[in-house]
Amino acid sequence: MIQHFPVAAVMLLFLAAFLVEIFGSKNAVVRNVIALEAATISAVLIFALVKPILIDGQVISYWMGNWAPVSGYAIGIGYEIDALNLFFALLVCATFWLSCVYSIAYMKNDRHLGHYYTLFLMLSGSVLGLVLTGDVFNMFVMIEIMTFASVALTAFRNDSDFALEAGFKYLVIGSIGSSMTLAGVALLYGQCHTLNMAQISAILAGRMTPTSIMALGLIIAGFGVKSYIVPFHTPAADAYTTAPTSISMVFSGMVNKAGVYGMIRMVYVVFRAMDKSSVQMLLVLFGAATMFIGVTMALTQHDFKRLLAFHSISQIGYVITAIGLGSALGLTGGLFHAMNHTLFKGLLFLTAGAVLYATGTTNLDKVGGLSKKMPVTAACFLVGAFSISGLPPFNGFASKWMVYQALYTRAMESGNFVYALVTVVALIVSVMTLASFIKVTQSAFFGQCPAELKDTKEVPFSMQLPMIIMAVLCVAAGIFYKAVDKFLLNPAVNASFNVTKYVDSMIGEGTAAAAGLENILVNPVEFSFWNPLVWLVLFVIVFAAIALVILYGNFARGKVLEPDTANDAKYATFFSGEQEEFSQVAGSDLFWGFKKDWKGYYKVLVGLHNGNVNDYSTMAIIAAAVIVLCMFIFMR
Amino acid sequence: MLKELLNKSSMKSPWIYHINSGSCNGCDIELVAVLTPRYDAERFGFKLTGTPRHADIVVVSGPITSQSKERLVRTLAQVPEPKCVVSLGSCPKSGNVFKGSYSVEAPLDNYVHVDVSVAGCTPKPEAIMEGLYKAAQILQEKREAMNK
Amino acid sequence: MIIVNYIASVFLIVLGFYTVCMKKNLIKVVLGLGIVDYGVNMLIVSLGFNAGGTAPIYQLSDLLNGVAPTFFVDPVPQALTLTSIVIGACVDAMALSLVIMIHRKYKSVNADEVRRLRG
Amino acid sequence: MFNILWSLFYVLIFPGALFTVAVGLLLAGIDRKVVARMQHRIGPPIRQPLYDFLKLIGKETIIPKAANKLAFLGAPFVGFVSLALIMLFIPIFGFTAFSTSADMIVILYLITIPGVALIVGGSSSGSPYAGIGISREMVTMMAYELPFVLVLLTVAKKAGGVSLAFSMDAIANWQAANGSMLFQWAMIPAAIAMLLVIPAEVGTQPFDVAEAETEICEGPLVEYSGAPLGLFKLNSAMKMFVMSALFVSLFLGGIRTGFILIDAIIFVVLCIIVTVLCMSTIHAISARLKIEHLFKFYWTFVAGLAMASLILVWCGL
Repeated sequence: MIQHFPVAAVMLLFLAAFLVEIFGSKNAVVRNVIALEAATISAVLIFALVKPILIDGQVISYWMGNWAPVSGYAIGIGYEIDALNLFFALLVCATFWLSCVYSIAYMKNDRHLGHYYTLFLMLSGSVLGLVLTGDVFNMFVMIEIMTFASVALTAFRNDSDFALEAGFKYLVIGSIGSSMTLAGVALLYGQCHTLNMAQISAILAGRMTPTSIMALGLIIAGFGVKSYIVPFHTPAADAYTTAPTSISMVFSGMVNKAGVYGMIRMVYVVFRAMDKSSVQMLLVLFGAATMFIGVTMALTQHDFKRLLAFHSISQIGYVITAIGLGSALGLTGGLFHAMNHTLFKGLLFLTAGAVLYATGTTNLDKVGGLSKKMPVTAACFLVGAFSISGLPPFNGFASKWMVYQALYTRAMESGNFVYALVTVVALIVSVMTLASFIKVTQSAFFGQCPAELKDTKEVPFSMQLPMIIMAVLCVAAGIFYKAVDKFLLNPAVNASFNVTKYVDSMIGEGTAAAAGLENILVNPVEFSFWNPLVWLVLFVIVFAAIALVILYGNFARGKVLEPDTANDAKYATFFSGEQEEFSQVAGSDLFWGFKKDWKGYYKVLVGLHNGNVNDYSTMAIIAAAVIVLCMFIFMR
Repeated sequence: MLKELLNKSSMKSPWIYHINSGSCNGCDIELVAVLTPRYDAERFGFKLTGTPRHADIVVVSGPITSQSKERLVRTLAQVPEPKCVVSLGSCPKSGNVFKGSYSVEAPLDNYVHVDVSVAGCTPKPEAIMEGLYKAAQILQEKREAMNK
Repeated sequence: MIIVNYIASVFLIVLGFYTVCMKKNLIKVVLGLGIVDYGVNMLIVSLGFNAGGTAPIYQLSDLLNGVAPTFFVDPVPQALTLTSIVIGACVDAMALSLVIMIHRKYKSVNADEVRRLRG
Repeated sequence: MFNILWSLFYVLIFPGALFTVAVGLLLAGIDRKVVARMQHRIGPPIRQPLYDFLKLIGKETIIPKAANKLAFLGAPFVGFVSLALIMLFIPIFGFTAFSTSADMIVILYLITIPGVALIVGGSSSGSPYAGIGISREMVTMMAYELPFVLVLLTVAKKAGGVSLAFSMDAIANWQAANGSMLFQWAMIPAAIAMLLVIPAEVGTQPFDVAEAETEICEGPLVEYSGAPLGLFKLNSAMKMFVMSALFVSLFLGGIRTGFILIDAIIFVVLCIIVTVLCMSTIHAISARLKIEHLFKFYWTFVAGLAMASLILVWCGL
């Protein structure tokens, strides 16, 4: 029974996609019910797999149409779910469910919502299929559906010229990536005469040929495009900005996680190339470039969503760096950061969406003082911002710590100075991330409220709910990091290092042993930097201090809402004695000193992001060529 | 006990905010002289702050020109309690040589309660020191009154 | 000789990439993407082709019992190619429709003019 | 239960909140006194920062209309808590309250929090002066973070436990075995860099662009009054102690008498020396920098020093 769950979850989403188009294009209630039901049921189906796979350690394999392997050769399309798949599937499910809830209120003023939900469900289904499948070509098909749906959703608000332009760029770069993946898959088939990942893994174990090296290079490039590492990131920034925010959240929460998943699955499981120092160095360098360029571009943005888009790119840099290290700690950190990225970046996109919904703009120079109008959104935003900057009680801290620890341990072990420099970059990027979120905090949520936003209202509850859920998850993942590591990360890490079980349950007992695949048991990461007790005591201190202040501080806050005190100069902002007036330090004015010192760098960088689709494609193709060449030169 | 400590320390650390309401700069220079090594008001804890929100003692110099009057009153309102107002030099007290001018609205007492007046054109730094010290004592009295 | 296929497919891929990178006209960019697709498809078909092989139409049991001749053209790549052609066609249609919409908004299909999102 | 009581003791009294506050106020007082003496003044009594704090507690707290009340009042507490926590991770020679394998990262991030608290608090007050102030504060933070990180990595590499790369305890043990870090000549540039990082982190004179009282009315603190302001002042005093303590345990460790009390006294004396050396002296002899000069200074000169040390250490020196 349970082995039908994964495929049912995928099928259900695709089925619902068509049902929405048939029945729901006119009626909003039917549409919402179908979409939400499908999302919920398929999420429940996936969550039902948690016990057998993550806790009992089973691997579920499923053959489409019962085309089981014949004499050790896989001939059908197989779905295979181990802890690694399921980890990503859970992220995907959580993301599309929350996004679906959020969409209902957020999108209700748009037209053609039938198409929206169709595409949304297709996107969800394809990403879910991508992470659950055990077949390389099926993976490619899912990537294509994903790209197709993403492009259509990016250009969904097609009355905006930006959306169309972003959709087109996304399509071009995305297709280049898909073509590379397809070429890689083709070469892999030519080498192994099978498309099943487990079998390819068994065949390729320890026997890399030039063809498979080429295939690995192409596939890394292909998934690099899907996870938007620099220099493939250019369309991502545009697409995240212009897509409806519920979709931006899906993009950063699951579409680029699909790329990360593909990268891990291919490098760790299928090719088992994670112990090759050239692959490690390549991924780490690309990751470092991604995080640095992403964050420095984000610092100059003055559009809320575009800023978040560049941060999304930057955080994926951390993930790629961490998984590129090929060590257990690195992969744990990478997976944890991927999960945290889904949580906090989804949360931040939702708050951006809430700001857009409430004020009609995401331009940071035009908003301000929203924290008094939208307290829930502001609180959620702060949680997300602190999480992404890695401040201690939140989840970003634990995962970033693992990334640094893995990087610097590797640097000390291998004596390679490059890794030490990457550690420095990672630490600096963290503070720059904080800086750009401070910019948003100051210019959107704090500061002064412009006159035209005086009537701003908090968003409806169905939009608040996903934000609150994600904020709570952010804090919980930071506090109960040990449970997360034990029940989610460690099984996934074990699954990606130990493929015997994966291969055996797919192809048949003994295949792995015959191919010479071995198991290395990975122990849970030993955390010792955190003692929840300390925090408990600290809260006591805080309350004691607050009590002290309340007792002796003589708080004298007038009731500012009353008319006579509203004009009381005592509670007005200090303007060197002038009458209070609107004066907001807007987003683009912040960090002037920094930008002045970095003028030359920004000139080059902004020049590279020139918006020309030809230049973007050239960058992408050159990078792909570099990846393939590096593979060839250094893998031998 | 803590209350006594608070009362005592309000005298020991009076922070000054200085408002120039059209002064000729003579008094301003003398006020700065008070903080220089020769007179060193910091040994009593005096410190110049940049914003009225931090201030305990507001030092007003100049004859209150009509342009600055509104700003002066608004800034004085923004100082948290307990606070002391010190008028520095003869100008804020009487208008001095500017008295009778169409643009001078001199006595500061018309707008706000002045606790200490330091007379002179310009007052000597020693006089300013004494005035500020008296203001600090008044500050402590006000602080004690706040508890009742 | 079958190597001609591989040379041709690589040539098509390179040509497609060249078109995507160098041609300013968005429609030509879309054509370039198509050409890349065809190149990759040709690569896949060539992988499964065995010169002189027969058509792969057998029962599984025949194959296992050794009744059927074992030298045949691999059917899987052909299936893959079909799938990939269909997907490619969809993507091209989508891209062209986007170009049409872009032309309406921007009054141009020149890549140098369709770049309002940058920096 | 016993464990909890010990934790409580660590957090509340030694080396947590109370100890940090006491030594922080002491250091701040000494700093003011030394600066005054250097300028040939008599200067305030050493207990002056305590008076300032108590006075501010006794004053009225005004919350401006434009401010977000929760963030405005909560920010200084958050900063206080994180500063009280940092001392738990810094070894006082042989003694660490919570010995862990990742102290450095924890310390690095916890030291960021008071700055963030200042920024969030200032930002929430809605004043444009605060807006400019937080911008400068953030740029300062980015400026000193690079040399700071480089120094930490240098020390971590020198002390060299591979699996305990970021452990402060490992560094303390290494110094106990091999003598203070400062006596390794390859570490001297890093030590100088660290001495220059401290004033920017604390925000004393040449690097106090964020709180420039004469040009932007105390920057982020412009709207603060009363108890929250007092807490912010207390935070900056505590930061003084925490940063100099970090310097002492990174570079001047290795002294172990076996008695925690004597250790602590020596530790505090060393902290005073560091404070006088890197904060009071520089404060007394220099004028405020401009923000872009500050950034350039840290990313070229100071980071260069730290990088030189890192490369030397990486070469095995």
